[in-house]
Amino acid sequence: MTEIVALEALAARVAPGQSLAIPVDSSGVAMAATAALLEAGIRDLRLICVPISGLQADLLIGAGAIASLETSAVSLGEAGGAPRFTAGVKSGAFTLRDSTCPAIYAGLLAAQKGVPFMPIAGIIGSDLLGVRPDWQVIDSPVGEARKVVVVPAISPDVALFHAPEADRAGNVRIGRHRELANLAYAAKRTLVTVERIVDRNLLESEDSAAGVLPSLYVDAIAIAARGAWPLALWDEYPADEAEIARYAAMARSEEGFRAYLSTFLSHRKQVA
Amino acid sequence: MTEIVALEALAARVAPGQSLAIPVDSSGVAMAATAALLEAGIRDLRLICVPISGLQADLLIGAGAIASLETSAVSLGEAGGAPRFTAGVKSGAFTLRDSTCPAIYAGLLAAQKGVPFMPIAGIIGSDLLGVRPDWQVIDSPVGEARKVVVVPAISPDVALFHAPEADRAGNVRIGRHRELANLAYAAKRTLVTVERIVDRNLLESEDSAAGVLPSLYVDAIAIAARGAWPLALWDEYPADEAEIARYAAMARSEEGFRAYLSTFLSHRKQVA
Amino acid sequence: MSSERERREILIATIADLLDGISHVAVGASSPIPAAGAMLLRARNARDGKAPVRISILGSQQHNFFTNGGIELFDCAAQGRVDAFFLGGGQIDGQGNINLVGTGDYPRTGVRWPGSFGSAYLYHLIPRVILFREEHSPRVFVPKVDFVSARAITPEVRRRGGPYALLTNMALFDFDREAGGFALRSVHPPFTPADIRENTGFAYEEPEVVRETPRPDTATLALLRGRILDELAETYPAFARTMKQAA
Amino acid sequence: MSSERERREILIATIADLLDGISHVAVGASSPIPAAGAMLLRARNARDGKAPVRISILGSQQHNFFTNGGIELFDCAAQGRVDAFFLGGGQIDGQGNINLVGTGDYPRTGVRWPGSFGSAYLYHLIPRVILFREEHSPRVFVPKVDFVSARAITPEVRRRGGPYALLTNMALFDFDREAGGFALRSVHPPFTPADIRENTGFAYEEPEVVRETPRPDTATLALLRGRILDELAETYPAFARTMKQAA
Repeated sequence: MTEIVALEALAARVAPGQSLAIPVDSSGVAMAATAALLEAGIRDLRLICVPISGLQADLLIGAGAIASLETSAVSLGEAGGAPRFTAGVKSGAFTLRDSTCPAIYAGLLAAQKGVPFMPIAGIIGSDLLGVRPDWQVIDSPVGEARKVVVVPAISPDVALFHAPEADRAGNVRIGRHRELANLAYAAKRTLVTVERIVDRNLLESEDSAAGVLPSLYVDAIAIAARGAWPLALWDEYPADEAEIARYAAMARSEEGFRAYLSTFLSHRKQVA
Repeated sequence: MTEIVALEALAARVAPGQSLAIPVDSSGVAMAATAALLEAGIRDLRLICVPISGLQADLLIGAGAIASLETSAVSLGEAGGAPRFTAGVKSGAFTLRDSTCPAIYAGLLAAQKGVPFMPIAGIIGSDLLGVRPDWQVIDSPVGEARKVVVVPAISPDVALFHAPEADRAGNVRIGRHRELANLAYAAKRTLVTVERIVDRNLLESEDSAAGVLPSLYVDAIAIAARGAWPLALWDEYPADEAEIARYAAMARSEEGFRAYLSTFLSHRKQVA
Repeated sequence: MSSERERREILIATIADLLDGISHVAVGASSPIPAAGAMLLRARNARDGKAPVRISILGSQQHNFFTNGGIELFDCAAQGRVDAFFLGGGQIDGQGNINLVGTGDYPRTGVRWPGSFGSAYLYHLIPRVILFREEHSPRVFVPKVDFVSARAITPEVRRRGGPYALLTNMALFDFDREAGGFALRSVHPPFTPADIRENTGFAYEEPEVVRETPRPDTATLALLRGRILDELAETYPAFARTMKQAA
Repeated sequence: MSSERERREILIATIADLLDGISHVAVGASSPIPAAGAMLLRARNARDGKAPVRISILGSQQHNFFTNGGIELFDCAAQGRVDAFFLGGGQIDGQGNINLVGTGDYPRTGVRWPGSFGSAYLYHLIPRVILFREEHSPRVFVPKVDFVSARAITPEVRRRGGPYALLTNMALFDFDREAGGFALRSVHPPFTPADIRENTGFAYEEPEVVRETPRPDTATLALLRGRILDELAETYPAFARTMKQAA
C-alpha cells in the first residue's frame, strides 16, 4: 500500500545507478523532489525523459547526477536551448540515447503489457535507427509484407512526478494527463509529490475516478507545496517564466550554473 | 465533425458485411440501436465482441444477422449460457473466431497505433493458437531469447456503444470505461447512442475531460432513452434481471426466440 | 439448508487460507464464494494487524480500483501486480489444463460453453491461480480436456503464473508445478478419499493419511456470518441473502 | 515594425492557404505563426460556410481535444485523424530531410539542438507536413543534413505522410514526392529569385517566371487583425501583444 512520507524520505528511495523516468514539463514535474535528490548527492542516474524534458533534466545534468540520458529532446521551451544538456553532449559527460517521442511511449507500453518489445509506425529512414542499435526493423510476422520498427521495453526502476492532490489511500489525481499513468504502469516503483492530501476518496464518483491514478501503482507520496516550481502545474499555477529565463542565462557557464543551483537548493529548503 | 441524428439514421450507417465492434455488457451496450439494426434487416455482420458479449450478441445471432463472430466468450452471466450462440455454434451458423480477452484488446491497440500486429504475453500452450492461424508465435526480435505471441490488428468498420451523455460538439462521457475509447480509437467509424445531450462542454474542466471520449472519434450520435435496456448503464440504471431471465428461458427454442424478438422490437418502437 | 451453509463456509474459509500472504487478489464478476474468501482474509489480516489485502472484483463499483478500462486487469497481471485469481472450467484435467470452450471436436463442439475469457493469458501471469469448481464429477475432472483454453505448465516458456490449488465441493488439491499434477490435500466432511477417487476422472497423488478439511473456527465463523456477509451484500445481494436465510 | 507585421501576415495567410481543405491540424506548443494560420483558415471557412476546421495546439488547455495523455497525438496521426502538421529543423536539405539533433559527428555534435521530438514518426504519418523555418540561410538549407532526424521519402516503405511545402521568411517551395525535391513556388516581397538562390544551400526547381507571394487581401487582413489576434491571445499572449503593438 502507498506510504505517505516526508520529501527527504521520498528522495531517499531513489538510489544511485537506478533508471529514473520523469515527465514532460507541462505534465507535472517534481522539482522540489529533484532539489531533495540533488541535496542528497544523487549520482549515476539513468534518466529517461517521457518523452522530453527541460529544466529538470538540465539541473540533474549540470549537477553531475546523470550517467545516461534517454530522451527525444531537452529544451527550455520559450527560454531557449538547455545549456547544461548542450555542454554535456559536447563533453561526452553522459551516455546519450537519442529517441523520438512515440518510441519512448512505446517502450513504456511494452513494459506495461509485460512484453519484451513494441512495434511502432514510422521512423524508418531516420538516422536514429543507426544510433539506437537496440531498435530493430523487422518484417511484420502477420498480414501483408511490411517493414516495422520494434523498440525494446522500457521498465524504469523509479518514476517520479508531481500532481495536485492525492487521497489518504494513495490515489493520485492526474486529470487527463494519462502519460503519468503510463509512467507508473511501466515503472517498478512510483514516487509522487503532491500539493496536498485530501480527505475524500478520489475514486468515489465515476467522473473523479476517470482522472485518477490508483494507489495500486503508487509506492510513496510526499507533500511538496508548489512542488513543480518554477515549472507550471496544470490547474494550479503557471510557470515562473522569469525564473526559467534567469536559469537559462546563468546556466550558460559552469560557474553561473553552480551559483543558480546553490540558490535553488537553499530556496527549496526555505519553502520546506 | 460529429453529427447528431435519429436512431434509425444512426442504424442505417451500419451496412451488411461490415465488421461491427461492441463492448461488454457492463460498459454500455447500444440495445436500442441493436433493435433498430434488426428492424432494418441487417445481415452478414462480422461481429467483434470487446472482449465478450451477452444478450446483444445472442439477439444478433438468433436473428441471423451474423456472418462471423470474434469473441472471448458469449454468456448471459447470472442468467446462464447464451442459447442462440450455443445453438449457432453447433449448427455452424457463422464463422467462429474464438479469442481470449486481452488478445482482442491487443488487436484493437495495434489498430490504434497504426501497426500491423501487437505482441501479447501468455497464451502459449493454449489450443486457441491452433484455431487462430492468424496468430503467430515468434522469437522476440529484441532482448533475451523469448517466444512471444503476436496477434494482427483489429480495425472494425464500425464501433457501436451506449453512454450516459454527450455534449453538442459530440464529446461523449465514458467515465472510467476506457475500453469504449479503445474501441473508438481502433474503429474506422464510431456510432454512439446516449441517454441525453447536454448543453455544457464536457471537455471544460480537467476532471470532466478525463472521462470523455473526444468528438474527434465520434461520427454520429443518436438519443436513445434507456438505450441499454434490458442491460445496465453504469451510473444510470441497473440491469433488468427479470427480463434477461425471460430472454434466457424463451430463447432456448427457435420459436421462443422469434416470439421474444418480436416483442423486443415492438417494445423498442413504443419507447421511441 | 444448514449443511448447504456449512459447505459454503468451508469453501470460503479454505479460500481465505489459500490466499494467505497475498496483497492483491482479483475476483471474477459472478464469483461470490471466492470474493467472500478474499474478504475473509482481508478482515482477518486487519483484525490481526497483518498486511492489508486489496480485492478487485470485476464489474463491481465498490471494489474497482481500476481506471484504465477493461484491459487494466490484464496489464496489471503482466506487471506482476496481481497475486491471485480464480479460474474454473467446464473440464479440468490432471495436468491442470482447463477447457472453457466445449466438448468434442472444435468448432462444432457437442457441448459449447461461453468461451476462454482471459484464461489463456492470466494462467501464465498470475502466480497463485486457484482452480475453483464446485461440481466434483468425472465429467468435469477428466484425464485430458477436449480443448485447452489455458495450459497449466509450458516448459518451453518461462512464466510466473499457473495453478496453485484446486478446490471443489468435496476436496482440496495442491498443484505441483514440477510434477505437473495434483495431490489431494484434504477432503471436506462428510466425504471420504474413496468418494474423491470415484468422482475424479484424472489420476492424482494421494497421501497415505488424508486429512479432513478443517471447519472454520469460532472466530472465523463470527467474521464470516457478520462483517463478511455485510460486505458481500454490496456486490452479491442475492448470495448474501441466501447465506443469511440459511442461518 | 510595420514591415515585421507584414512579414508575419504574409506567413500566416500563406499557411492558411496551404492548409486549405484539411479538417484537423495539429500545431506544436511554441508555434504562434502556424497556429495563427490555422485559426485564419478556421475563421475563413466559418465565414464562407465551408467545412469546420479542428485545431489541436499541443500544451494548450483551450485547444486540447485529447484526453488520453501525451501519446494521443501520435496515435491519432497513425489512425489518419491528423491531416496537417508543422516541422522545422536546424538543417533541412534538398531531399526534404530534417535535422533536429546537431551538426558534425554524432553524438558529440558541434552544435547540439534539443532533439528529434516526434519528427521521425510524424513525418511518415501526417499527409500534409508543412516545413516552416523562418531563417532562410545556407546554414539552414543545406545540400545534405548531418543527421537525419526524419526522412522525407522512403521508397522501401509505404507511407501516407511527408513534406508538402517549405515556407520561410523569403519564399514558399512545393515539395514533389515523386521527384524527391523542392520547387520554388513564390517569393515574398521584397525578395527576388536571386536572393533565394543566394541563401539556399540546396538545389531546387525554379520556374521561368517566379510569382510573388500574394499579400493577404483586405477581408483576410480584417480577420487576421481582429478575431485571430483575440484567439491567439489565449494561447500566445506575448505574440498577440507584439502583433497588436505593430498595428
